[in-house]
Amino acid sequence: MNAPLINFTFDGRALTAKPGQTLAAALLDQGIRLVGRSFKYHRPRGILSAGIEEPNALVTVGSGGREEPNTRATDLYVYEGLNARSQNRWPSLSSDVGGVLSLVSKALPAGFYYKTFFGPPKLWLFYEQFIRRAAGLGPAPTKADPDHYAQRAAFCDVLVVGSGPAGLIAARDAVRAGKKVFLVEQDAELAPSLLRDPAEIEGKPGRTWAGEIATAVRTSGGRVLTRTSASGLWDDQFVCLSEKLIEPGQIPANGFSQRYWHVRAGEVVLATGAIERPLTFANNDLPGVMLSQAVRTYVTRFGVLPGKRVVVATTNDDGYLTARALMAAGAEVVVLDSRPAPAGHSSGVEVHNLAAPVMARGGKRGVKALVATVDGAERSFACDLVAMSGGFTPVVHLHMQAGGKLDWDQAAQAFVPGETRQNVRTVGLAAEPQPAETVGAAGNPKAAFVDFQNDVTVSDLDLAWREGYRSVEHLKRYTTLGMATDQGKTGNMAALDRIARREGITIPEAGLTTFRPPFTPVSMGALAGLATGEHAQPTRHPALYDLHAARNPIWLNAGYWKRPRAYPQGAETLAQAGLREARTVRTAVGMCDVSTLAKFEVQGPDAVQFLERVCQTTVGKLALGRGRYTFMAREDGLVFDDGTVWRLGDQRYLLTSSTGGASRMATWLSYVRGHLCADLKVSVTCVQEHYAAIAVAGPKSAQVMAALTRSEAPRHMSVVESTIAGAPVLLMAASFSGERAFEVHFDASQAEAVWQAIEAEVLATGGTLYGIEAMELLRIEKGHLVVGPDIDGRLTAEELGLGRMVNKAGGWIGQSCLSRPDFADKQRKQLIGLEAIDGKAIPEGSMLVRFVGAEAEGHVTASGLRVLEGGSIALAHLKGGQARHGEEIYAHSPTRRQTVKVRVTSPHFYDPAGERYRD
Amino acid sequence: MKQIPCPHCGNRAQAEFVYERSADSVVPLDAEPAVAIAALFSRANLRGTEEELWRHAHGCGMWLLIRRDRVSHHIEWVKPIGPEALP
Amino acid sequence: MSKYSALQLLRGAFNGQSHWQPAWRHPDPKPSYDVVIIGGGGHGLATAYYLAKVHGITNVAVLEKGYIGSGNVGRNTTIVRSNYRLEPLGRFYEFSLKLWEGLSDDLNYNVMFSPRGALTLGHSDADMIRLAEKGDAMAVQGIEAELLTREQVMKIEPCLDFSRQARFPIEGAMIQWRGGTARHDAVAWGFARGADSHGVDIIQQCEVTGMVMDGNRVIAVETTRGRINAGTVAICAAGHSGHIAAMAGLKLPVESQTLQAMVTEGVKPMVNTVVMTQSLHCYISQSDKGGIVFGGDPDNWPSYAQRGQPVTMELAIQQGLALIPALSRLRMLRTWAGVTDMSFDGSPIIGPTPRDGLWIDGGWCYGGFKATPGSGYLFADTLANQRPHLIVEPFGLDRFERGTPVDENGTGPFPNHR
Amino acid sequence: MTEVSIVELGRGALHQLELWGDPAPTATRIAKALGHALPPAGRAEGDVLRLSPTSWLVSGDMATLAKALGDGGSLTPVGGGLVQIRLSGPGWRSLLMEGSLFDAESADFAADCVATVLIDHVTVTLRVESEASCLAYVPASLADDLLRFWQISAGGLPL
Repeated sequence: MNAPLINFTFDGRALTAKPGQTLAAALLDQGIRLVGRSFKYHRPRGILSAGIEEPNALVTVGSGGREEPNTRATDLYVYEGLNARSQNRWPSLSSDVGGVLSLVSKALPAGFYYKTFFGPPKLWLFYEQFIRRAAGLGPAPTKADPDHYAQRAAFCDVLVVGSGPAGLIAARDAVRAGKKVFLVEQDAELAPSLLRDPAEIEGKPGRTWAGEIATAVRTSGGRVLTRTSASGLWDDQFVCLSEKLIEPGQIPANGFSQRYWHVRAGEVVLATGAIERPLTFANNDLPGVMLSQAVRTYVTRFGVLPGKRVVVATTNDDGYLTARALMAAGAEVVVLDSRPAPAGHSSGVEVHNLAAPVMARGGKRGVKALVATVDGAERSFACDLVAMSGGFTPVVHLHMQAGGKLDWDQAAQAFVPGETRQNVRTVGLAAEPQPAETVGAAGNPKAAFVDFQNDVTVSDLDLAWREGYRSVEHLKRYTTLGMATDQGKTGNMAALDRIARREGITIPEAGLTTFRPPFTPVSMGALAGLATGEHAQPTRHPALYDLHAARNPIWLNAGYWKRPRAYPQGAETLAQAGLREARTVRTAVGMCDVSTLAKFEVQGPDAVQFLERVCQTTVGKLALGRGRYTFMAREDGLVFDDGTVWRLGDQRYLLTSSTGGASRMATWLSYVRGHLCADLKVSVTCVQEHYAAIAVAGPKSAQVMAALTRSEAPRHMSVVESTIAGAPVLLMAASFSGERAFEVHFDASQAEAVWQAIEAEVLATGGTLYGIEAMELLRIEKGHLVVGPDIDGRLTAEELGLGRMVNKAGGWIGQSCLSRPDFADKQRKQLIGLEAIDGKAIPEGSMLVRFVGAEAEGHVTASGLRVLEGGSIALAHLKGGQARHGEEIYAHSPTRRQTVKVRVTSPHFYDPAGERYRD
Repeated sequence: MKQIPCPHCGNRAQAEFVYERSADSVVPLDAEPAVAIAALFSRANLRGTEEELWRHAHGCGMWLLIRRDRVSHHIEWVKPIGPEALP
Repeated sequence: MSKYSALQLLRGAFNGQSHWQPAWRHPDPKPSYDVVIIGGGGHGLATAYYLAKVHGITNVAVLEKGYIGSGNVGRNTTIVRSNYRLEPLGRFYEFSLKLWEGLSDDLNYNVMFSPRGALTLGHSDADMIRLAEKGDAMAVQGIEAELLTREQVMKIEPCLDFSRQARFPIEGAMIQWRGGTARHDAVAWGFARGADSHGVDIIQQCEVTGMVMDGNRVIAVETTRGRINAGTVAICAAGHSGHIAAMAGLKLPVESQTLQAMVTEGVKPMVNTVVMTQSLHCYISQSDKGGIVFGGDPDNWPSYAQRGQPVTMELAIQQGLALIPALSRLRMLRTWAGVTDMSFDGSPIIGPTPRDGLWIDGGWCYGGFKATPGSGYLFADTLANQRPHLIVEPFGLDRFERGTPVDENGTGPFPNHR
Repeated sequence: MTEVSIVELGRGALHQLELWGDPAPTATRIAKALGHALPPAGRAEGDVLRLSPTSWLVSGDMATLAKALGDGGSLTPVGGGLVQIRLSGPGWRSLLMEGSLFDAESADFAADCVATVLIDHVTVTLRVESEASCLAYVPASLADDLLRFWQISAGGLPL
């Protein structure tokens, strides 16, 4: 029975594939050999491998936001409608203008760019544009990705990476021992090596045997994942897996295209196999020169014969399996074996021993002949396919990522896993690769490629060595060896061999570069998971969010929070709305959501002792029902936050601090309580989100509160418990605006009722809602500080003008570090006010200079205006500023081309005596 | 990504924890200025094993003292810090 | 030293590029040097180069435990800029940036310094004010800075997400056009070749294992290749400063932490500048090979392993994808990590130590790469004259106990609070 | 697709109980009043859920508890800050593996087990109610975000 063929396109050409074929298999099946162009010289390239190690056959697939460049044709299963395009060529794959670079390649050896393009940086910038356009591989994507990527945790006893026979045996043994097993395979099929080399295992067809083990894994609570690559192995057997739920460019049925797994395993078994090594000879990069096992895979697994006259060039026994498979499929085969003829051995194929390739002949349509030395003499073999095997490189990447060491296997000429400090072991061919000989590079070194994708040749390695780049890391970085998308999976050993020969040392002495995650490239989308676009970071919605939203404010992203900035009426701009709101507060009343403030309940017999450690002000003297402004110093003595502290009960206090510093404050209080004061009888409970809070400010605020609570409003800096709209509230008479004002704190579940009651009363009293914009204007005029611009973590309480509030008895944290000598310097920056002499707005953030051209002596931290009278004012930090009141200087902003003459003043512009706080 | 045995929550992923400071940088309350300054502004910073203060920030929230090798990341032990607590 | 030029490359086309000489020698250590520099990274090699070239002090050894450039000079995100808020930092990094501008010619080694613009995005009006403040601080010091509107940013970097519902909406930016990137390895190699040509001995595979003291004076270092006497010992081993200083009995205001970075597979040009942001922790640029280079926060825990935390990188990628949604289908190709000296105010430490004859250049946090030429030049001057150069005076080791930190972010003494 | 239902229950009346000093005598009094001991780390019983070594989340009758507590600790209202979300159906464990690093699929995480964990950047306290459901206490300001995350994730759960 023939399954229906699958339709796809390659460079616009309509083609078909058999089910289960990779794109590479399908292209070879259709006789297409030229698939890509190399990175540097734009040399024509075909398909080298049949797996994830492919350096040459990279294509772009998908369209729109699903366009995926640099997709390996060997690791992409053809699906209906697949649209694949070749890359890095113009105007077309077969006539690529960039190919001229091949002709001048002699002047462009490794690292040529370090030796030329001198001159001013602008000149390099000019050359660089051309280099950048020529470099890069696939097209740059331009659209957002419409698909989802899941990120998922998993825990298992044993994670087996690789489902070849060794991995399957490990999985089976673990299941038998009662373990929960994860079995991971990067191929679409389990045990792909059994598809290449069918075998009977334990008396069953290999595939049946494999299927039974997979079933056992599943039924014992484990998982079997195909199309899944173990990309990184981190501390404590933490393994990241990337699972393709669909093929690149395909449209997902449920919205998800990949799943990225974070797996914590008790043990990791690496059955990662080995990657075949190419041989290094001239023009070994021609289309039609392929890895031997890959050829066998195409023949046996995919039913494709990539050539009819084949030279198999090998340094090991595995090449003979390929020769046999090819002959069985009807190809004419010659084997070139680098080793002497074994006695009494007959393989039934034409074999030349002591034979090694020197040069391939051919062009972009593929290889036509292979020139080889056979027993010292050069011979040419006409062919349309070369299947080469230079031995096998065990996949030790994950072992090395786990901190494992490597040993040298002389027989296999390969690095194999050594000891490791994690619970990780390697089995199968990754631990015990097949024996093979190492054959040095042959033929013209300028055309003998070691790193195919990056066009690194043997002569590049020689040049690097000659120039002193002899450590493997130098060699890699200088020549870009192993830095292409295949990360040197095929080519590194040939390079090491060359360098060891030049240096007169062994390969293990030459060493190896460190393997770092990922093993194979991982989609950025998968690494981000669902946290993309507008959900890249959570947005915090205050309890009153929906109420604001219904009133159509201009929003402000304040850290994670979404807060109303102003509630414009009609066509008002932000500035107009802010000023109107502020003026209404000054003349009548306004209400504002202040729910995001950090709030902590501090309770217990030792609450005062705790608070007087944390706050730089006194707390012990606070009478029941009273509150005060406070600020906190870091251990280095500098102020980092401020707020208020209220005595709600005999041993019960409420501490508020800044919104932006909330989590920092929570951590800090937790440290002081949990570590420095563990013996105190005190509890510190974060109630930031429990209490929603509304500030009501303005000369009519007491009237509003009285109406709402049907009782006299508390006096300034007093707190009472009351009820609004049936909800219990804490009514704190505190002001951030310079007006008589209240903060109403209440259980956030009562948000709607309380808000609506207050809003009705405020509006009925001629008041307004106000947002952050008005709040800023009001607080700047009053000279209240905010954490961030004004309290910037660089000044002491004294320098912020808070000196007289500091608890003289001491005992607060940070005190001892204030004894450092430079704090005595009166020329340190201090907080001051500024007023514009000619009324122009003072640019926030501008530098304070004595004259334009002088050095900066400070800067404007917050800029505002006199809300009712007009006139620009600002808060600023100025060197020695507290002694400079009255001085005229300039607020200078070169980036905004504004310079404003200002007078240094006290930072309190509005009601400095606080008379407006009295009813 | 270490696995950290929280004495209160059991084995948890490192991402739930926050490193806060090395144990040698703790400034005792009422420390003399010289002691405070030395603790705050110099570190052994050993290329080896040190004691550190961590917090199970996205778990029980408690402070922990962890003895750990800063090269291999191997954790020797984890001890709870804080007020007296019930099991 | 054979001169590098296009002509020489062309000559090579006809002789198989066989005329190139080693870029530096591989000498054995001599018993004694006037100056021994510990650390063959960018800073150590640059210090040696300028000591020899500017001050004529050529009896210098650079000791490197592995291969030169194996530390942070080869594990960063290659960004060069001088856009700092605080004056001492601006002054220092601008001095360095000026050296970058002539570095390829000076070294006769193309370090590919590419001033394609260091763009710092603002995501709110508050961000824009802070950017203006930084730009103004720069401009007052004579460092060019430009504020950009949202529309201007759109023209410069169209790949960014300009939609209004973006999680990090783009309100504008500040750009330092003279900022950009450089080829990191080339910096180490160029300085090495330059220093070597002036007679400096670059000694690789030579680890310092101890310091020999005579009273309070350091007179020699013990190494895996024997004792080497020194008139002056200079520590240029950021990441491992604390470990080295401990050999002289010193504790530093430094904690070693891991900083990771990554690069995607290469694509044709899509990111034109170096994209940073005022309120996020990721920075993005595109290499000449087409890979998108990504950096994020440090891992925020002490570690000497050149190995990061996967989740830290995932967080940086989440932010990066929010800024440039089209990055989603690119693939992360390679990650790396460096061990950084996190100082206690975010600024470097350059100058004398409490030990006579021992000087330090470290504490670079994540700002060391762009500092390389400036640090080398000014540290060389400091060593040659045995007093801190005026520009590095604010960065003395004793500033913490004096109470004059240079705290760019105002976050105080704990690196992980930054 | 694995079945899971996600229901937002809104805010509830919750208090945080914290003990200071020597907790033993207070705990004994409370146990008598509650009719059961304060649950140990990682557990819940009745209306009481252990949050940390020194704190519990409690609902129900506060008066009895407050009386038993005396001056051995504090009882602070916190319910306004937490939104409760119930995950139920055979897929709730599977859903909790999404965007998390905690083993909610472990058989040890059984009825009345409690864990505070990180899910999609949000710190969430989970209480297993029974094999059929799990209750999540989510910081109120982040509940919308987490709900959206769970709703999308539920559509892509593996089999």
